[in-house]
Parts: sequence; C-alpha cells; structure tokens
Amino acid sequence: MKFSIPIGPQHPALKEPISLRMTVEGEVIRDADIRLGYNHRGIEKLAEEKTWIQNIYLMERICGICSHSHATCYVQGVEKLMDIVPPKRALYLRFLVAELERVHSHLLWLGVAGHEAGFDTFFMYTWRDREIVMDMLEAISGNRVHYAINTLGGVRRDLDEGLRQKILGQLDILRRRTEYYLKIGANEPTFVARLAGVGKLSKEKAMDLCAVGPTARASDIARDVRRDDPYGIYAETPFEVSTADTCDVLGRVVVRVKELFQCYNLIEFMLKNLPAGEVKVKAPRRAKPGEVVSRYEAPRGGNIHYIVSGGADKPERLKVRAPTLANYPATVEMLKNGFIADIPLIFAAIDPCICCAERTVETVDLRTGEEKVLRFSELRALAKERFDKNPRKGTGLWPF
Amino acid sequence: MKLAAFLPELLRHLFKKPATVDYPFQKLEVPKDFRGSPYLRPELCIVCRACERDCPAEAIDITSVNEAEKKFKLAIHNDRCIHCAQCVDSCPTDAMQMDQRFEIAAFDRHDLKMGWEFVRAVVKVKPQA
Amino acid sequence: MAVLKTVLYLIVYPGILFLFVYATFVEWFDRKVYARLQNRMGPTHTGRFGLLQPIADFVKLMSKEDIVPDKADKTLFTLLPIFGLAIVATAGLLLPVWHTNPLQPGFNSFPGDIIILLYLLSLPTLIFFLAGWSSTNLFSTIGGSRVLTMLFGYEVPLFLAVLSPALLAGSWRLAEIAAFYRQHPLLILPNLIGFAVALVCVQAKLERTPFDIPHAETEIVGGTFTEYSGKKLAFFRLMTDIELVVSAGLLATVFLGGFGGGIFLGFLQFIGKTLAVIFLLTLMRAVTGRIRIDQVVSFAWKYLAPLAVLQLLIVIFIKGWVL
Amino acid sequence: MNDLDTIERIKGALGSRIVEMTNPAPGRIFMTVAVEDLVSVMTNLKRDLGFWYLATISGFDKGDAFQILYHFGLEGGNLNVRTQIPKPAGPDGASADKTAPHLPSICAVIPGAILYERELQDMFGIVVDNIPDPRRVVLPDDWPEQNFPLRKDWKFERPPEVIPGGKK
Repeated sequence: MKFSIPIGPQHPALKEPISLRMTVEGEVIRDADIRLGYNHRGIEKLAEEKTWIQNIYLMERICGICSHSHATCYVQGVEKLMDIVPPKRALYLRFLVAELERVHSHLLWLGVAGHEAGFDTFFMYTWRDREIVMDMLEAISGNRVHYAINTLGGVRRDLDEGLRQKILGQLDILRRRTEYYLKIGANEPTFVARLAGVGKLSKEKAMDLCAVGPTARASDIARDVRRDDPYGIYAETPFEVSTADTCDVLGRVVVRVKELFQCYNLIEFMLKNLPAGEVKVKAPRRAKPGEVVSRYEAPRGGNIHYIVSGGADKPERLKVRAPTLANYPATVEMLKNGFIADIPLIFAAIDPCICCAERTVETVDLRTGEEKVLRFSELRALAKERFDKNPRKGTGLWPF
Repeated sequence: MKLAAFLPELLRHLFKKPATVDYPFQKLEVPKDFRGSPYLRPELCIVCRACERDCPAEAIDITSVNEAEKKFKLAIHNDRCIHCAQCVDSCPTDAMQMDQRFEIAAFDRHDLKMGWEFVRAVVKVKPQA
Repeated sequence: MAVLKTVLYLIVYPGILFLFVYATFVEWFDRKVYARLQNRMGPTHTGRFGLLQPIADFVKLMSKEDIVPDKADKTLFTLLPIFGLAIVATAGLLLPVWHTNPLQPGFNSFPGDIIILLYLLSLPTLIFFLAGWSSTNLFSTIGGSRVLTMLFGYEVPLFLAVLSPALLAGSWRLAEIAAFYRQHPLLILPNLIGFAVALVCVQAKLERTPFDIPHAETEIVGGTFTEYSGKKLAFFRLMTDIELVVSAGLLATVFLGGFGGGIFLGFLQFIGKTLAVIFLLTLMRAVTGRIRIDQVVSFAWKYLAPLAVLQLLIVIFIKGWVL
Repeated sequence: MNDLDTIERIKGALGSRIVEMTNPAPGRIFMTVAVEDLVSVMTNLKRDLGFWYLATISGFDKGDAFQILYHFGLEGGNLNVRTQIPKPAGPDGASADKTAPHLPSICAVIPGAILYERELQDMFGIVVDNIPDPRRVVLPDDWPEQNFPLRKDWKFERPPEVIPGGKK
C-alpha cells in the first residue's frame, strides 16, 4: 500500500514551517518532496531599501541560531567595499563570538538529535550545558541570541580582563562535558542503533547535489571555507577540518562533536593571543561602487553573500545563500528508502534552519482521496463557517 | 557499547539541585551590559536625528512640536524595537541609553510606546572614535 | 456488612476513587522523578510540590473543546475512551489488596484471575489500535498499526515472564501466589530474570520510552491520539495512568510478594512496592532513547523471549528438583 | 592553489568561450561567458576541472539586462561565472511569454542547482528552459502572476500600520 504523509508545515519534529511530503510504502519512504516558502520574508528586497548600517541588524535577523554568521559575512563584504580594515583586536573578538556561536549551535544540535531520537534526557543535559555558552555570549555582547557585536569597521564592545579569564575557566567545563557526551553518544545502545546506517549520502551524490557543511564533511568531503578560502584571522589560527567517512547520521554527529573540540582550541587560542588596541575604526556612510563575494563558514555550512554597491548608502543587490538551502536536495536523497521513524533524524541531521534558507495548508479529502491545497484565506473561511454552524456550547466552564 | 551508559550520571543528579530556576518567582541576574529597552535622557538630546536615521526597525520618531521654542517630541515604539542598541552607538551625546528590563510584554501595543517632550539641549558633542 | 464492604471495595479502595487519586499521584511521581533525573524541577506550583498538577491537567482537558473528525466512526471514537477506562479500572479490582483471604476465593479473587488480569491489560492495546484506526487520520493509522506490531513483540515474553512465578507457586490465583512468596521469600530470587523481562514488557505495553513508538511525537505527531481532544483525551490519559498503577501492582504481586499484613500494612506495602516498580520504569524511561519499530520486534524475539523461556526453565528445574 | 594557476587552467580548458576574466581580489575570479555557451562551460568546469561545488546562483537586475552569477567554491577561493541576458523592454514586457528572458538550465550537469534556478524563476521571472521541476519555491501559491519581487521595477507599497487595541 502506497500513501503519502505530510510532515509539516506544522509538525512537532519541525520547529519551523516547511512541508515535506513523503510517499511511503508501509514504514519505508519511497519518495520525498520538499515544499518551501512558508517563512519567506523578502529580506533580499528589504535590504535594498535599508542603509549599510541598518542592514547589519537585518542580516542578523535572517536566523536566530547563526545570527552572527550572516552579520559577519555581510560586514566583512561591506568592509571590503568600503576599503576599511578593522583592527586586529576587533577581528579576534568577532571570530571569538563566531566560534562561541558554533559551539552553542552544535550543542543545540546534539540536543535536538537526542530529542528527535526520543532521548529526552540527553536533550536536557546538552541544553543545560549549552547555557554556559549562552551566558558567555550574553556577557560579551549583551544579548543571548542576537549578539549585534558586529559593526562596520570592527566590533561594538570590548572584552575586559575579568570576562576573558572567566570564559577561559568555563571552557574547561565545556570540554569535559563534551567528552562525556561523546562517550554517552557512542555507548548508549538505543541511541546508536537509531543513528548508525541511517540517512546514507554517498560522496558522489553529495558532490552532485552540492552539499555543504557537516553534511558534506560526514560524507568524507573535506570542505571548510575557513581553510579553503581563509577569511579574517583563520589563516593564522590552528585548526583542522573534521571529517567522517560513514556517510550517515552517526557520521554527522561525530563531525560535529569533533568540530566542538576544534572550536574549544580556537577559542582558547584567540583568548590567549588577544591583541591589544582599538576595537573599531570609523566607517564611511557610503560604499564605493563595486561588487564583492563574501564567504563564511557558518555552523551549518558555507554562507555566501553577494553584495553589489552602486555608490549610494544602500546596497544595490544583496544576495544571501544560507547553508540549509544548499542541503535540501541532498536531504531528499537521504530520505529515500529510509523509515518513517527516521524522517525527523535525517532531516534534523542537516541542522535545518528554515528561516535561514528562506526568506498554504494541504488537506486530503479522505472520502474522495482527492488532495487539495488550502490557502490561508480559504482556511480562515472554513474555520469561520464551522464556528458559525457549531457555536460553542456554554461559556466554557467545566463541567456544567 | 554498554547498557544504560547514562545511569550513574542520572542517579547522581536525582538528589542534586535542579539546574533550572523557578522562573516567575525567582529570577536570574542579567549581566551588567545587558541590552534592554532604549530610553532617552531629554536633558542631553540635541535632536541630531542620528538615532532616527540609523534605527533598523524605524522605531524612533522625532517630531517638532513647536518650532519657535525648539520643542521636540521623541517617541520610541518599543513594539517595533529590536533592541540592537544602534541608537546608543549613534548618539553623539549619550542621550540614548539602554535599561535592563527584559520583561516587557503588554496586552496592548500602544502601552509599549514611550514619548518624551523636551526642549532641545545644548551639549558638547563627544568626539567620535 | 459484607455488602458494605463490597461497595467500599468497588468504589473507594481499590475501586475507582482510589485508582483515580493514586493514578494522578503516580503520574506526578513519574513526572517529578523523570524531571529530577534530568536535572529539572518538574511540577512545582499546583498544590504542594505540584502534587495537584495531574489533576489540574485532567480538569483542564475536561474543559477543552471536544472535536470529533468528520470522517471518523463517531460511536466507536466516543466509546473507546470510556471502554478503556472501564477495562483498566476493572483490572484494578483484581489486585489482591484488601479482604482477599488466600484461602477463600471471592468475586475479586478466584483461581485464574491472573490470566483475566493479563488479558484485561491486553485490551487497552486493542483499544489504542481501534482508536487510531477509527479516527482515520493518517498519523493515527500509522500509530495504530505500530501498536499492533509492537503487541506481537512483547506480549508473549510478558505472559511467559509473569506466569513463571505462578507456576512456581502452583496457583493461578494472585492472592495465593502472593501468599506463597510471603512464606518463601527466598524463592523471589530465582524470578529476577522474569522480573526484568516483565519490566521491559510492561514498559512496552505502557508505550513509554524507549517504546513510545506508537505516539512518537517527532515522527507521527500524536500517533493514535492525534485526533483526540478534550474529555476523550483526558480519559485516555487517566486510563494510561491507571494502567501504569495496575501493571505495577501486578508485578509487585507476582514478583515482590504482594501486599499482605492487614488493611493498613497492606496499604502501605501496596504504595511502597508499586512506587518502587514505577521508579524502575521511570529510570528506564530516562536512560534510553526511542528505538525503531523493527528494532522492537527483533529485540523482543532475540532477547526478551529467550530470557523468558530461560526463566520458565529455571522455574521448572526448581519445582522438579529443589522443592 | 593560487589564483593564477586556476586562471590558467580555466583558460586552457575553455579557450575562446571566455568573454572576460578578472581577478579583483585574492581568491575571487570573475569570468564572463555568453548565454549560449553556458551549459557547455558548466559541463567543462564540472567534468574536466572538477569544480563540483556550486554555491549559489544570484540574479541581479541591472536595469536593461539581467546579470546571472554562478558562484563556485574552490579550494583557495571562488569562481564567479557571469552571464547576461537582455531584459525585455517596458514594465510589462514580461507579460508575454515570448519576450520573457530565457536561460538554459544547468541541472543536467549540476543537479544541486535546482533550487537556485527555481528561485530565479520566482524572483526575476526568468524562464529557465528544461528545468526538471518548474514549481514555485519560495513564493506562495496564491502569489499573483507576473509579479517578480527582485526586479527593480517591482515596488512594494507598505500598507499603513494598523495596531489593534485603543490608546488608553
């Protein structure tokens, strides 16, 4: 028996709206289709109407988890257009926040993977330890999610000595906890049984479908913008590209945990070698005409911003490509021939950030088997009609 | 691979203090540089409109009340504010400040708007970095 | 006097009133322990230590709008929660907690009541399946089919594991089995394998992690309960709680020596032993992740069933050569 | 691999199909090709030179023409293949299908390009020929026809903000 099940736009496994339509036979998925657009906010168009400085905050709002990634990607592109070079200390602070963000994003993802696999205890513990990073970020920047630490020509806040020591101290806790989670993740049989061999993506397929980030690295493709196209201070910092060759969800877990350790090393390096000096230089209000391609390795993969300036105080064109969008074709490939039970895990394994990737409700009439897509306006009319036909009895006071 | 790898950790936590706090009754401290909501110190405002121009959310409105008396009204639409503190950075005289409040929900969006009517101040502009 | 006692038995203890109150307490206990294992707080504010939270949830659900899908079989859809509640409450009556004299069978304690109890505990599974099927929702249907698939996995090991101690005691009556183990406390020890198997099976029967596959929220939304809301959902939740109490009571009776020693001591034993069993179940819920449906069936037949047979062999051995 | 080597390799493989090639910043190579050569250039880039990672495709409305940029990520930088297609004249020039700008699809060579090409169709009204899946990707299904948000002549009038609730 073949039937299609809709996952989303509203589904407990998805924290953001996206529609996955699975054709399943029994418990096995035969085909998958992804429908986007539920969260399109027109940011690229809006960016053309905002000034360079306002756009920093707009770029930050592309995503909550990797807010710093988009802002940094944009800011370093605009700095090239404006021909300004931020001071060394500013760069260190900027990428310190970037690495802390990567730590928080990967810890968050570990917890989500646990939750999708029904391992709620793992989820609670990883998220508790993620609070350490969140508190660090809050202390550095003044906010937990939208750090807003970037500005054109540097960063907005300096790091004082006390905070620097505190972060160095807490880094040890994080390192210890991550080692512990690696141990748990590799040893808990119910967890490993759910991850190993699930969501296979061969190296050739991953290359064909242009997968990025940990998804590609778990398929043994050593791609990392930080090494391939070093930006900021990454040419002088020590780190290795972590890969795995199992090509499955377990591999993606391993890659992310390995990256966590790399992040801790990077953070330690940056904090220990923090240069003294100013944290920002003055930026002009207008940029010279020109175009620039800015790349950045976000926690989920490579970000790419293409910025065109016409010489005004606003961009002519600002194209944003978030890593999740690049991973969708690969996800469809991974879902095929999986189990229904694996949908959330496979989908979560690319660490989807739907509002990053973007910028109607489907109903199935069971009697006729006919599918139709209801739009929001129709749905509202339907709801109103139903309410008018069956007015609520009583005042809602239980039980009388 | 071993069965119930998590067990010792769990049992240890059974008698530990929870990591969460009893939120509306107990609150955690926010760090000292926390970005809450913006507010104006009208005695310092020279009406240069830098904040209005730079605000990404168009949450700041400056209107002239009385041209002759140099009276102005500055309104902060906290319902639109994204708490980025760009206005604080843009302000040349420290007239814009951030407070520490983070519980700013209201039933009516009008309740979130704040306004100040003031006479334009004459203050020395701080040198830009 | 006997009539009054029977009425009390049916309505107050261990009838529906006690079961309701105790089931809500057990849900609180389960949630609190689960939360503390996860370093959280759990329910805190409704009543002292949040004790009234499950009751508050129940009341809240009762006052919510009750929606029946257009295409659902309305009679079946409505009746199933009530049937389910009635079945588990009846099963609760068979627990030998009070005025059950081991020597004197009565309406609530008779030879073979362990079989009846086991079958009454199997019925909720069928109720879940029918509930999933009758709501005609896709997720419910998948949930319903998963319920049945799982049933084939755990039911046989559960029966084997629970019946082995009965075989050792030489009786099909719960009160007699419990009395036998109270007389020979050392004979509880050979049944430990069976206890472990039965714990896992009860966990699967109650659809709790790692076996919460039929209503795995991240996969198939609410599973069997997707379309249930309001009063019906409240009944289903109460039913699951009572089922937890009854299953824990069954395990305590068969494996831990029952609840002898008069009405007060027996009551305390009942609370203590069921809470101990439920603590173990909660611990199992906290340390594992959800496994896949095919893994459940293979796990049940690869490990649980052989272990249950081993338990049976041990019992036969002891019965033949030791006793 | 440094930029000069990469440029040499590309020049060797593509020859006269390159209209223009610049290297404005380290690690950034811009290359212009004609629309007619696009598919063959992509085939050469992927099959012969091993540039498998297409980061994205960005369209840009230059007023009189659409500029389409194919961004490739390489080891040591990135390559941007630029092509231009003329924009139909007049604000309603796109209404007739004949005048709508056409672009060949490269999905046969790089399957991962599908979402970016669909996005181009949505946002710029560029008809991508031979695209395997021409459905809309980001715009809603009830979005009016012939409205392409990222064209410069498309303006969005923000409706006046109505805040529910009265002022006390």
